[in-house]
Amino acid sequence: MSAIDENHLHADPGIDGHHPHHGLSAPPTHGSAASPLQRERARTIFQKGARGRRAFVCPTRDVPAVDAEELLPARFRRGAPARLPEVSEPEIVRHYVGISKRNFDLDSGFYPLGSCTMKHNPRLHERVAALPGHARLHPLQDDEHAQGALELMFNLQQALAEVAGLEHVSLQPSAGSHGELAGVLLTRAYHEDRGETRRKVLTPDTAHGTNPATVTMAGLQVVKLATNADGGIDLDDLRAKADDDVACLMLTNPNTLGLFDPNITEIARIVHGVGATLYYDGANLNAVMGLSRPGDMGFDIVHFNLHKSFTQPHGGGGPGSGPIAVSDRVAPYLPVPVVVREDGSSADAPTFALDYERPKSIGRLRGFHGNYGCFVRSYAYIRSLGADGLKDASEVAVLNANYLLARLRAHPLPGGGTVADYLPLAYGQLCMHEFVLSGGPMKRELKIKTLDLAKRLLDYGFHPPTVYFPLLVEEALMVEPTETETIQTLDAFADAIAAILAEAAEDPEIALSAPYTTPVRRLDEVAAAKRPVIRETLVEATG
Amino acid sequence: MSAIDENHLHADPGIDGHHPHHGLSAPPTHGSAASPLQRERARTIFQKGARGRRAFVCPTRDVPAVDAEELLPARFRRGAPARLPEVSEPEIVRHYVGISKRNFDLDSGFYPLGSCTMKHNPRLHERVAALPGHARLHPLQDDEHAQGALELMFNLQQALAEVAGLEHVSLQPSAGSHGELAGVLLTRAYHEDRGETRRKVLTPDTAHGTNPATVTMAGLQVVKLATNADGGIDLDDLRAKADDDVACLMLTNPNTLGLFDPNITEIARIVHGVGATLYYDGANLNAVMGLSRPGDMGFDIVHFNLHKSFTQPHGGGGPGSGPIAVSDRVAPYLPVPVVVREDGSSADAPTFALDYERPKSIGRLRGFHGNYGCFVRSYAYIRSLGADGLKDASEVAVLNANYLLARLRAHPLPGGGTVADYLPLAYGQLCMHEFVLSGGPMKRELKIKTLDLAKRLLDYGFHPPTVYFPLLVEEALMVEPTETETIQTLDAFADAIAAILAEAAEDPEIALSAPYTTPVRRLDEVAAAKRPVIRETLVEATG
Amino acid sequence: MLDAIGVGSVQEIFDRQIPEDVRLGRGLRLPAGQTEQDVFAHLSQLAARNTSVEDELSFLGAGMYDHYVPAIVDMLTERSEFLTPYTPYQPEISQGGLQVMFEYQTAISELTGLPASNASTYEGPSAVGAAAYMAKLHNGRSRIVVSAGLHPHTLQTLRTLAHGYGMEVAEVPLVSGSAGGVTDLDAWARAIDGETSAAIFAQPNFYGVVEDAAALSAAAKSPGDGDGPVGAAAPVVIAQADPIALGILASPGECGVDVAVGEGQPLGNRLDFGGPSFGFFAAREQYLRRMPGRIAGETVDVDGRRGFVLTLQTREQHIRREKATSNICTAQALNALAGVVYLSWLGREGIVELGELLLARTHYARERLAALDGVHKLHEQPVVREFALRLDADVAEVRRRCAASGVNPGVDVHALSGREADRGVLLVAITERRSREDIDRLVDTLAAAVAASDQQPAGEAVAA
Amino acid sequence: MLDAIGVGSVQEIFDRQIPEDVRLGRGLRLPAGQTEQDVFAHLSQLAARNTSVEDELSFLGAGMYDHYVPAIVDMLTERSEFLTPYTPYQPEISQGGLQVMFEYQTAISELTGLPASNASTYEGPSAVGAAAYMAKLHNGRSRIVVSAGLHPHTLQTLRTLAHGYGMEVAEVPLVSGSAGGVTDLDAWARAIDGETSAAIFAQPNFYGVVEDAAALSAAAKSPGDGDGPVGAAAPVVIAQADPIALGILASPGECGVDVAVGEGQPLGNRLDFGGPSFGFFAAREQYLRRMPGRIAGETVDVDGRRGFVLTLQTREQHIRREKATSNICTAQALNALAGVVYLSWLGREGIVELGELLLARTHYARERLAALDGVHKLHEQPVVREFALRLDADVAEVRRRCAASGVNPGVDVHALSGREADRGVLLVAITERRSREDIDRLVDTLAAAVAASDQQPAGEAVAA
Ligand SMILES: Cc1ncc(COP(=O)(O)O)c(C=O)c1O
Ligand SMILES: Cc1ncc(COP(=O)(O)O)c(C=O)c1O
Repeated sequence: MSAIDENHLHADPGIDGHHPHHGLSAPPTHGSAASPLQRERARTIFQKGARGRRAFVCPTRDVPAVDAEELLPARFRRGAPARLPEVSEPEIVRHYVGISKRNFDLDSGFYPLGSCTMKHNPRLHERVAALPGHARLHPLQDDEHAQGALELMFNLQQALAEVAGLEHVSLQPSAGSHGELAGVLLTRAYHEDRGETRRKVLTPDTAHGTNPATVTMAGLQVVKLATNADGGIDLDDLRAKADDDVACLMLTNPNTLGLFDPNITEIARIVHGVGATLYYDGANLNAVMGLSRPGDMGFDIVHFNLHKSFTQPHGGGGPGSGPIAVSDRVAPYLPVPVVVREDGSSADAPTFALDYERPKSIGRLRGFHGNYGCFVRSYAYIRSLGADGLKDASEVAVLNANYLLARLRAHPLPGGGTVADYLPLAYGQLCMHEFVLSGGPMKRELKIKTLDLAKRLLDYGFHPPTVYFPLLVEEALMVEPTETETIQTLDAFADAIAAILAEAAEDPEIALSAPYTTPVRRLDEVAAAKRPVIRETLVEATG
Repeated sequence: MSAIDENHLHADPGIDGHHPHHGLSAPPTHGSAASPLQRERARTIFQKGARGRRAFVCPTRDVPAVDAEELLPARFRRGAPARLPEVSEPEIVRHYVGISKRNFDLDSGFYPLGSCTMKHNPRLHERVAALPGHARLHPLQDDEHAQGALELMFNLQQALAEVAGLEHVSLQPSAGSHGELAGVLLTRAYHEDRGETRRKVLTPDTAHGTNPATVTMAGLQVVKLATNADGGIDLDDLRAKADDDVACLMLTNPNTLGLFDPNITEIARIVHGVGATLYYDGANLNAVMGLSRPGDMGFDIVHFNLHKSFTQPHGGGGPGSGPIAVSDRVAPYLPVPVVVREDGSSADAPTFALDYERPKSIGRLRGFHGNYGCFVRSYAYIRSLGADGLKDASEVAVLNANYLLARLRAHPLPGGGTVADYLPLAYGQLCMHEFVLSGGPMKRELKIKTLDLAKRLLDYGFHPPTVYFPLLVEEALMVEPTETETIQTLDAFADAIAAILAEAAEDPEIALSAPYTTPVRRLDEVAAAKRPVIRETLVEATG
Repeated sequence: MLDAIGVGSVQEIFDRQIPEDVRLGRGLRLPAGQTEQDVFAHLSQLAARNTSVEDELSFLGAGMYDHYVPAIVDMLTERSEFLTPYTPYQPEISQGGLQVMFEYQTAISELTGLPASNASTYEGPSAVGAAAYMAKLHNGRSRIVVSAGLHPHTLQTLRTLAHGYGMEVAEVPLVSGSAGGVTDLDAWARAIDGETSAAIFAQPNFYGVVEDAAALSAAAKSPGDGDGPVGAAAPVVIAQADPIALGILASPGECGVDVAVGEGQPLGNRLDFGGPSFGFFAAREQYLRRMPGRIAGETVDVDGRRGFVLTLQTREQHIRREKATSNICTAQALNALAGVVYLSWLGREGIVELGELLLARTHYARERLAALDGVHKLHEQPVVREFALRLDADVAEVRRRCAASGVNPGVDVHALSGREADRGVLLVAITERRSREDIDRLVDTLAAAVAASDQQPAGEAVAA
Repeated sequence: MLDAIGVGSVQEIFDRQIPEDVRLGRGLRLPAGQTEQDVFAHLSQLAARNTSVEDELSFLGAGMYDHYVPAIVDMLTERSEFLTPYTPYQPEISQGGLQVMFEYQTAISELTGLPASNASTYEGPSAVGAAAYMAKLHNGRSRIVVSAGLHPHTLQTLRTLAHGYGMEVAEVPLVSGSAGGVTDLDAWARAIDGETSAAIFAQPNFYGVVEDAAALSAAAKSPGDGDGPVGAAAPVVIAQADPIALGILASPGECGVDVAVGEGQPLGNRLDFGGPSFGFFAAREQYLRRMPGRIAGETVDVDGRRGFVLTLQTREQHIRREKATSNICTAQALNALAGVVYLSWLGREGIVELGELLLARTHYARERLAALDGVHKLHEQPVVREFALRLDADVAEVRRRCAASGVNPGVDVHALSGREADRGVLLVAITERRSREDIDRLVDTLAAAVAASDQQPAGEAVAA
């Protein structure tokens, strides 16, 4: 018995999946509700194939035979092989093509997932990222043989610096939250270098979960800031809490309510007044590119989510990339390496190098130089759009959000009233690139919750908005359409929301039991967490 | 009014598609039978977008302005622009990704379409075909700068010659039927060069439709040959019809019944005896690669379907490629160009050239040198499998077909009997790479036709076999599993056939009204042909 | 598995079916199988020995053009759902492919100004052959009159096929001299008689020159100086057109053409050393039931849903066999998909803008090149994106010199056509990928190459 | 649209929300937008200025390896359905992604011999950091003992992060001399005390050498010579493992390791100049509720269908905020997909065969190279697919000479680690892409380069 067999994590709960001969039960005739995808039972790749089957053909051993023990003594060798799948190439292809069809994706429909900026991913980016000169470049290739990559990274650093209004960039962090970690560590380094040990980081109660989580990981303490009636930072609360034990204020602007904080200059003044740094969570940068710059607002540190504002495809949950830009005073602490234009290289034919000589640097946050494959895509994006295009993108993102908000607000319902009566805007009148509705009235009057609305939207063919975030809005529904959607799509989405509310007025059960048409219906998450089954049970095939 | 508006071909029959606001009607709740794909109304790309929308950004005009009339006088210019779609890139992507989901494909399931050899398409082939050195090579590049391509073509010619057992190859024909046309024209040229004008071409009644159609296009007359009780050529009929007005006998071997003609040597003797040529329709070559060669059987001309035996993906109906191999006596007439190894080039570093100097050639059959992109894929396939692999492929193809045949034969049905009672093998006992069942007994006893069986198979998630071909078998069902399917898949397919027969025994209506779960159900083909609507009606959008 | 079949070995299955004397008693003489990485390496090495349009500044055209293929074309054609099915014989599970055909037919119909498009034929020249065959089916006559402005491959293909069809081909010359380059209208009218089945010209023609399509159609259909045909006796007028040029040129439909065919490669297809691409084929309504190839048509399903099917199949070989209107079966569906995706990408305004850009850049290139010493315009007529020059030097030598500088200045027309009159002629193609800067580089390179070659008597080869 | 919103212009929407003093009153100082073809050309030019593993014979490794990535990986990761969705927050429409995670977790669990795998972390070194943080959450202690055999990037990353975590890092040296190269077991046992939160080593270590993982685990968990910990007081034993080597090496689970993490790039991921790839993270069951990152779990839907969800989310930042076990949110799902597709492609037998091939070729290369004049094995211990040599010449110079012959002989260890002891050390990686022929070419090239460099005093640069 191997180590794996001694635990409970992979006991099959007896649901299904025990090697049915094939995936389909008898298909429906008239009047059955199960769609073809619903009839297919989920079977993992480990439940397919047969002993000895394979796709890989190993190159022949072209070197002289050597005694196995000399190559690798038996005590270092595995007892039994890893029980990987045993499948042919056609089986792999069919398996993954098949399960891919059980995903909804951005290329198939509207994906207004608030805070995630699900904008179209141009396929040009995949094409250029796949060029062997980028995709098959080893990270330890000498600088002189990687000049194209270094130039690309340098140019991207410059472009991000310009968009942020902060001059110094590190491309290293792997995602937004990794950028946050870098940012808080930079803040610590900054204060420590000045002989100060500040312990507190202010985060508004609208903050994304990664902000407080990051603060803890970086060894500091979270102090929450209240939100005022307009959805911005409560200045009094800020003044009360801003003391010289505060290392940093982390802010998203526009914030997670989709609102630009009009007091940003005053906020910066207060924070800088106590000697703390101001951190910009760049997840919402898509609202202000070329229109307003964090650096100009007084921020010291900014992270970008290249997978949001700069259209890296989201990959089902990554990869992403979270570069940071910082002000002069924080620059000395930036992680290594940074790409620099080499001194003495000519303006016409500049050369670039990875610079590790930064004595005050906080060090590395990961291996190598960051997610270069993402840099290629986002750089292609920036070159495609250019200065004006980036500004246009933000303008249309904001226009689309406000249009959708207005359409929903005005959308009449058959029983009288409009969508806004059940799903009012939580704060403010206009919004930036996204807005947050409250499902409170809907819950009280129509007896369906935001979750039910979201599940019913699945039947209408839409990815639901973000739900239950930010936390301070009751039954929150956070809608971010992005600039790459058409007015037809926005209208159709508004119609769907209105239709669901109308259905609920008739019969709340419709939404409460939704969805109906998805490959699986509502899943038992409680059972999943209670007795976790997080890997497949492997039954040794006989023979 | 443009020329287009004056006809009836694009009058919308008023079915649907008139710009519904969005594709979905209210989705089902419990108990509705429509799957998500069924609820989507088909809307063409011309019904999407909006005036002025676009994906393409035109490069800026970087040359001096010139008077439009000087560039192109008005009388040569279009009256009105072609009303192409006006859509953004995200709309194009969503549109085509969306409709792609309305296709069944080989990567999604079993596709035993007889005569079509739907074997797995390795993705390596797409990778190598996309290499810029292949994909972006201009066909008029000088030979010396296209040595890689010419070597590849030369090697492919050699490999095909070896598989066929005939030494001379032209890669030019674009598909099987194009190869047939080349073959019949070669036959004509051969006879004409000897001063003979023979008018008749013998084709068995099992022949694929392209054979007789080709004969007519090539200016000759079809004379049908009868099939004997064993499914082979009726030798008496052949002897009776073989006279000196016969130019050629076109044969598929194994034939479209999946049977290898045991009299092939005698057939060749008779045909050659009257001075005619013997043509091999290579669509069924997948049965005999490395096992038996057309050249050795006495054939003079062979066409290959690279998209069948050599796994070019079928693309929804092409591209294909139909090279031909011929014997010495036919070689002088081969189409130009042919790739040759240059005289005097060294064995170590041979050089290759396109040879046009073939005075007796029938000429060209198309532009340039054939479907090179297909050559790359099939060459990669041949190199991957090698001599043994090709033979293995044929062996397993034949094994799989016989196994499936046996499984079906023995598969018991709930009401007694086996599948074979309703779907007997039309001819013979064993088969080669495919077999033909007759649905006659099924039709008489269970009241469902082969068409109904096929439609019900769709609900079971399988692509049906070829139906109603070959014509001489009543209610024919022609099954070709190929070598790339697993035994699990074959078993599941046999189970599905048995299940459908069992269903029909209970209630024939189930199959008669099938399918139920497909994006659309049975379509009105008669109406489509009666009043053809073969293009979208374009309603000028206002504004 | 063997047990189920009732045989002792796989060999037995073959032994029982294939007579021993036609069994191959040895292994195939082919290299042994290779691993995926080795095949990839081998094919990469072969690719590296080709000079693609990425490896030099190329002005090659003459039928296939280096237009930019947008990334979405690859993405969509590589989707399993489009890449791996076959012809949509089962329409219920093939609506994707059928709708693509229907959309493609609409786009081609719009481009050509003709109502009836099929879903694709093999490629350009064979599409011309297919059109001639349709003419024969239509009017039963056997004379094909062709303009000498057709691509040499088209002329050669047509001759090969016409022999099979039992038709003969009569060639009408172009007007000669620099003011010429278009089909000789008088000769054209004279050549067309009551026995003429089809009259075929190219637009723009092989030398890049814009033909007066309306005049050629009219002349073919109305009494000429000689014994030209009238009305029902008129031949089928066929134009082989460049689909990119059709974005700005009067459409064949507008010009009175009956059938428009052409090479689809410029529409989003790779160069692929000449194939696969697709041939488009569009005609007036009266030819519909004699057209070759697949045609998708609109209909409804039993529940009233809009859907598409292969229609008018009684034309086709699998139904009509020796009476079919064509033998075509597997065509070029995936390439046609690339075509309609590309046309959607260009869009209604984009195709015009692209055409205008090509006009302007081509004009610029032609004027600048023709201003060089020893370089002359072959003709003065308007061109769209390709033009012919006559060099005072040996074209092969000039091209070699240019190649040494990384420039491929275009096609050596004589080498392609074999016609004496084409000696010294260079055909230069301009796409949107060739910027003014690129053109200027061509000008400089060609100037130097011609000057260097002038030193030597034309026609004498230079050791490479 | 503006009417619906009730504003006169888009500008007004911004004017009403963004105070004037923080509006950017000018355009961004960035290049103007470009067409698709121009961006493609620009990015192609940049790519052309990189020397990829296709452009030279490369023996670079040290954390990322040029294994062959089968074509199906690209095909599947490029499918819209996998490429473009985000984290599966709505499981009903994300079963594809969730099942991939579940399968991936199973494969990693098999490879590591540990039951609980998450669905991916960023990459190798940060995964080690994440494991150390988990150890801190687990036992509340703050001392991390590390083997000097960890990759320098891992050591550097760990130091950066440990500062944030409030932990300190103590390094245990490797045994020195050619018979060494493995973690000094005595020093390791001595370094680990009751305050030790985590004990971390690499398998194989940075120099390619196979560590005695079982001994290191045992030593960490049982009383050593000094004041080693026992039982509950034992630290969390963490191994940073190479996933390809795990195909043949005793699994961390078998060896008593608690947490196995590592760089996933060798499993079907591109080199991509260092990222994105993925970090794997697997642990014993008792750590499950303190693990970082997404975890997919199996469950049923309301109709009883098998399905998958993100589970144990109460660990995560979006639920637990400052009390979360990690701040990770967006991870590396697509890269993990590539990983599990690759592992399925290799398969149960294939991964062993591959490992054996690497063992054999690496042994061959090491012996042949070490037989050269001026080239020595750094250690004698077994290695799997990478090994270190000491050169009697300047490594930088030798590498330059080799590069001139199109060979990249491996990593200059001193340049990477900055450690004095690494001067003169070359780290050579062998993958299945490097045939015997390739290795022989390396041998010849390195021999010549070392010989040429011997002539000159080591350390003196050669003009390129
Ligand atoms: C507001 C906000 N901040 C931070 C993050 C974390 O970014 P990442 O997921 O790239 O780590 C997100 C991502 O969802 C976000 O929406
Ligand atoms: C027996 C047979 N012959 C000829 C052909 C024609 O080949 P193609 O479709 O490539 O023109 C086919 C293709 O279906 C066939 O099955």
